Amino acid sequence: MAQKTLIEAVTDALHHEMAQDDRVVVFGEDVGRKGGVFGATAGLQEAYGTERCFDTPLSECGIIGTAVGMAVYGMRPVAEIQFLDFIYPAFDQIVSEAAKMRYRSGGEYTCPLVIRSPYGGGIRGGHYHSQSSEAYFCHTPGLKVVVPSTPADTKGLLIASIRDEDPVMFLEPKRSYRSLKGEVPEGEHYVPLGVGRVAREGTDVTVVAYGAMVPIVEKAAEKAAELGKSVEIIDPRTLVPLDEELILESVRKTGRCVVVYEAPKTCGFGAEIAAIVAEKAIGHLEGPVVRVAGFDTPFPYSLEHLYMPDVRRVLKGIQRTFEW
Amino acid sequence: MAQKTLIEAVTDALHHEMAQDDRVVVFGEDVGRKGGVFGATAGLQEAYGTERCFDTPLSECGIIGTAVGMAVYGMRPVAEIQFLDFIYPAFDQIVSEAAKMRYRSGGEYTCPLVIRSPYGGGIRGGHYHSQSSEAYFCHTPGLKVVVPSTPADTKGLLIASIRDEDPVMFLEPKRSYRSLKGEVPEGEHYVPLGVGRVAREGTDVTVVAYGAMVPIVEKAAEKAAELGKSVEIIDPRTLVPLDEELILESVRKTGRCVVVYEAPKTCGFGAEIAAIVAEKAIGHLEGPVVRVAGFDTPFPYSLEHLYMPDVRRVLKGIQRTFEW
Amino acid sequence: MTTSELLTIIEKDGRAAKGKDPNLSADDLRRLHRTMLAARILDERGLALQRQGRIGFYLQALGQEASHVGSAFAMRDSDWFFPAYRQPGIPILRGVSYDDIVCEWYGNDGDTSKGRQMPVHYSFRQANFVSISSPIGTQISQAAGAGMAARIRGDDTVFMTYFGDGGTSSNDFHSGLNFAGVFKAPVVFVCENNHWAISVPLKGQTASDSMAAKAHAYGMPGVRVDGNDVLAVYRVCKEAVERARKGEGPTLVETVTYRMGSHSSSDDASRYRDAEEYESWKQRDPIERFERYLENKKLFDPADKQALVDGIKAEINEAIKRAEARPRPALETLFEDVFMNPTPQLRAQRDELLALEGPESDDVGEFPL
Amino acid sequence: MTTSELLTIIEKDGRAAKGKDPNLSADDLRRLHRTMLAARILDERGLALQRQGRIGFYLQALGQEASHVGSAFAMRDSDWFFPAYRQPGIPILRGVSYDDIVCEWYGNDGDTSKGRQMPVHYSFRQANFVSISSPIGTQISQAAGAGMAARIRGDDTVFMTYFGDGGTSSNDFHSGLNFAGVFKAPVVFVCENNHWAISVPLKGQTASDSMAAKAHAYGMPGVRVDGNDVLAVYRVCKEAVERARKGEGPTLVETVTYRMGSHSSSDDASRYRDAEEYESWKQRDPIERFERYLENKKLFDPADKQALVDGIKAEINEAIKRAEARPRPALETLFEDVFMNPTPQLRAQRDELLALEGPESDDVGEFPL
Ligand SMILES: Cc1ncc(C[n+]2csc(CCOP(=O)(O)OP(=O)(O)O)c2C)c(N)n1
Ligand SMILES: Cc1ncc(C[n+]2csc(CCOP(=O)(O)OP(=O)(O)O)c2C)c(N)n1
Ligand SMILES: [Mg+2]
Ligand SMILES: [Mg+2]
Repeated sequence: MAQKTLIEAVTDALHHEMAQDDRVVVFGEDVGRKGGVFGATAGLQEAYGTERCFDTPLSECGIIGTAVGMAVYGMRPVAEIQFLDFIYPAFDQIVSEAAKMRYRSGGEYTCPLVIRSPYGGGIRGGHYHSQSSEAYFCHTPGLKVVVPSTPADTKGLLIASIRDEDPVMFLEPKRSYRSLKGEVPEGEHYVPLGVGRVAREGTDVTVVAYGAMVPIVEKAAEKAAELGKSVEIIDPRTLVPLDEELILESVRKTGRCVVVYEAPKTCGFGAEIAAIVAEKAIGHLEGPVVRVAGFDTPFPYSLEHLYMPDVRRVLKGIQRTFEW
Repeated sequence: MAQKTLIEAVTDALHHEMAQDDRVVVFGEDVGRKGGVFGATAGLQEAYGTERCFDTPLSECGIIGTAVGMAVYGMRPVAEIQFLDFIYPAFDQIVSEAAKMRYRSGGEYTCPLVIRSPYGGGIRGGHYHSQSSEAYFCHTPGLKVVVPSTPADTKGLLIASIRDEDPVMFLEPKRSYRSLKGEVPEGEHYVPLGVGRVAREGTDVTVVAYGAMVPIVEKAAEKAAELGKSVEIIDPRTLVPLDEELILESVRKTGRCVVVYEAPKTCGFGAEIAAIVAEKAIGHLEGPVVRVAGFDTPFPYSLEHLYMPDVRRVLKGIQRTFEW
Repeated sequence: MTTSELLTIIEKDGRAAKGKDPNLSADDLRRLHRTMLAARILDERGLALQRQGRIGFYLQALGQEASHVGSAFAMRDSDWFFPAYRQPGIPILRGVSYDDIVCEWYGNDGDTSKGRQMPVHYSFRQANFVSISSPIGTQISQAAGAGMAARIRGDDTVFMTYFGDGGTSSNDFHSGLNFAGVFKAPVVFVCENNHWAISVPLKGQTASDSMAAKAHAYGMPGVRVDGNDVLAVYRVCKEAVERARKGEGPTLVETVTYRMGSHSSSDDASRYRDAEEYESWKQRDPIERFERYLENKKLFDPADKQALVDGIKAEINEAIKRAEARPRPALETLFEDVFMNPTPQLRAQRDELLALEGPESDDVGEFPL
Repeated sequence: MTTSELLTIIEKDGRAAKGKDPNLSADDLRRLHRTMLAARILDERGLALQRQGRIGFYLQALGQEASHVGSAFAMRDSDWFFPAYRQPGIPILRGVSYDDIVCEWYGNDGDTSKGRQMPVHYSFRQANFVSISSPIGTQISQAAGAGMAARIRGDDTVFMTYFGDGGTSSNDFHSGLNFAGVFKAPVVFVCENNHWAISVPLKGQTASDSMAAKAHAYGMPGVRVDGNDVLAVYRVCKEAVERARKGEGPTLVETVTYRMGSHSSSDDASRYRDAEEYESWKQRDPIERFERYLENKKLFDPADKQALVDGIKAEINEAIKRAEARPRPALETLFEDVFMNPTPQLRAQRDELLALEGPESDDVGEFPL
């Protein structure tokens, strides 16, 4: 297996699907000749032509509106939104149209499309190039939401998303784009949506984390081990559909739960995990369910390193589950 | 005090504020001559002229974009979005602009505006005239989110929202517009944001509910009383800022907590309440924290009565907190 | 590329303007007439049922029959529609049964969309009539996208999308026409300018001279046509459809017409608009106008009209009777079609609901818009 | 209301076209020149600091100095700007200090916006220069709204908003111009058409003949002007500002110019555009062109240029030195300005963070766009 960065895994998956299914088209701002501002679509236009990989006008509304139309007509559009912070002009098409097409038409029309977008902080992108808005999409019935944390999962989950019969939000942890390298299977590699993974086994406390928070939590787990606490890390991989059982099983075992996410704390996806645990594993809890998250402020520039959950905040969160 | 319906209380508050502050302007689709599709703005154009109460083109993006500009320039715009389901074309202006103006400018520019919108089901409005999307806004730092449940609160909270120095989402339970009547103080009536209320005192279980769910929960509480369970109902009134202490105090007293909301369950505001309880009152819990919510489907038309939390589902939720 | 003139064909006396008659066959002309009439009768019945409390909501196309039937008639059966909510004649033209239409009003178990949407928000897959949604304008950029897809695949499908004067203010009007212009998508954008968006009159919607003029901003032709003249609408759209099919790109067609009724069963137009305006448009009724043309051509005799109307009415009434006898969709359907396969969470929610005992809550309220 | 012609004033030889010279005073002309030059030098220093790793990001207006300085010069001090991110000359023109500008790049405790945004996203209240945001186009409808507000209040403030060719595709371009047209808002919409939106060339943005042509869709005049000709830009905008102030409504001005640099410090334009295009535009450099005009008028001697440049550079370098000596904003500022008063939740989060021990995480990564 080849070592690839997370962003190379994205490119790999796109190549693989474009080669095997000519309904797959890739478009967005700067994805053609430039190959994307991060390079995720590099080489696709050369390989598959300007009809199947092309630049659009500067309108997220138009990108997703046309993607919905293409999907309804039978294509497999993979639209790139340059930064997740810029997805809001398309919000109506996503939540009112893509998410509801199948339901509102009684299954007559469907909308199999993938919206890829880099999300999250840690690249000094400041206010408008750092947001994590996965919770908006998780709260919208009809959307699947995928957040890979490793290069291999990135490839396998992106392939599964493109083949999915429903709209998928595929959120790529841009902080890990180049900082994370790992083995990625060549050729076919399919990681089904809805199946989480145990990123690290442990016995004392469960930490649920996804995307760019997984490597941070892994570091914190090492530290915690030094302090005598055994951390189990659950990476759900897909937030919708959620592998609830995997999380509950772990919490029932450890009796403790921390959720780590970089979005603003209030109403973030971690609230959902905490609520599930409080409803279904309450009898096993030996401490409070703790959320370590972004603060309830817009994303800052100069103080980004204080805003984002880091090892010391994760450790503090773990520690709090032992105090009650 | 006069008896008023909830929607009359809206009109009352708008009249009151327009009369005493000429920076207050009211606009949106059909709010002028027609007085709004529900009649909330009836009489305002006659009273204050077409400059201060006017119809706009059919663009929520434009309504909120211009409202932001007005607020930045020093007005107090009160924009109506005809149905909350139609707010998404304005989502970018709300989350990227209104919510962030103060923060991103270091406090140099502010955005004191109110976005009023009828939300929720129960009027046979089907798929696109019934949604409850408060969680999106609660998850957006920089927005306040208000959901009144009684006519008096509607007036007092709307007045407080208009006077607030920050953007406020004012979500009106349309199901209660005419079905709910109550005493509303004449003239000045101010209910501060961030202070919840105990809608009913009880000792066995806390039910948190807001907006149109409060009357449903009140009915359920009556039934529960017949069955020997004493229900305390907490109506937070404002979801952001949240009167967390009021909820926690009640849960610490009763040891049980149910949250009722009509939005889709996953990542709804009830998840936040559950997460707070699981973090801060875990030691007092004597049962699971239960959410009674809309299902994780888009809003249906024919089966609306099954989709929305009703008395029997609330009772079932209450019952579940006693089983663990 | 003219935008200021207004193309008209059928003159006051029922004759076609010189050299402009599209010379449709007698069968085609009768079909146009019958479809417009059926649309109008359907609308009458729909509103009546709403007034009687038998269905929850209704929304008519009264006065706009020529606009949507004439334009749709320019399409092939394999072409696609991305409609708004005021084109009831299109499903009729495409052979959708009254049963399918009426069951949607009732949201019963015969509804092709399983009771998910309010009345008149049809979805008819077999007719290439894409699911109607309430948010204004969203279909516009979707039609552009479908057109782009057809181009990529080399299909010769043409797409027609409808929206009102209010719809031109939407985000999707702008992005849809812009994308279609850039990618030369085979799309005909039909703006049915009926002068009102609920209570907002045209001049409150835009300061533009016309809706057709907006086409220039996207590098495409814009054409204004008398929307109450079914032949003029047909002719303009036929040309636009042919341009699209030949790969010459999109067209914006503005059909100038009038909303003869209130916005919907929840609205009362008399509260915000003048009776004279209505009266002046009543003189230009599209069906009567077309009947004069047909009479001239000896294809229609006013004496036969009642029988024609009664026949259509009877068919619709039969469909209504059958629809009223059908039950609501089954409880389980609530959880279907969120995704192709339900998630574990959805299955659990369904099971919870199925397990509940006691009386269901009652239907509440009435639809206010 | 012409849209196809391109107004130019300064001819190749530096003379003003007959009858078109706005005849500005010598002081005004020198101020225009100095401001454009300062903007360019500021941009040079900014990019250099980014390349040296001393600031995180930079974005130049290279080649577009005439476009924004000329237009802004048509405004009164009490008028307001809703800018995009490529108008560094406006704060300079309005007397904002280099310290204020440079501190923003560093996001230090002297930054008027408290280190909340990336470099060049200024907010200068005292200059009526509204906080810049990254999402393309959002300022456009805001400017329309501010204009509506001024009309309602009877103020004679005029508003100018800037956006690029890419910005014309945004939702807010459409709604902003539409609202401004309907409400006759006193706004000048300046589209700086620099031919590129990152790597997307003009023809990939719209099929429209011009950006100015889009004005017709909103019932307002659209004017195209040579954006590298500071006098032409000034003249066109002056007229537009006066129309606005007289209550005659908005204007769309398209300044035809060129992005001489890459999109930003994260971009490399050589990967997607041809050197010849760049070379041809280099011949039309707006500052050199204006200098020829000044020379003709005996207001400028090339021999003095270096001293002028050195003077500005020295001022900027001093400001940089001072900015580098300043610390980051205090930790507490993270929680300020979310609302006027922090919520209990925010206070608790702040206290939690203050109570933490151990090393903070390091800054990570680099800005990729
Ligand atoms: C995005 C959005 N905003 C508001 C509404 C409420 N609404 C329904 S129809 C309508 C007016 C539509 O006017 P127009 O586009 O001219 O179509 P017409 O009804 O005249 O056919 C409005 C405002 C909506 N459905 N969607
Ligand atoms: C809504 C949105 N989408 C995408 C981006 C990323 N982006 C930043 S600048 C830019 C190109 C802007 O082009 P143009 O409007 O022509 O302005 P210019 O940079 O040429 O001055 C893009 C796509 C953004 N900032 N906002
Ligand atoms: Mg209309
Ligand atoms: Mg540009």
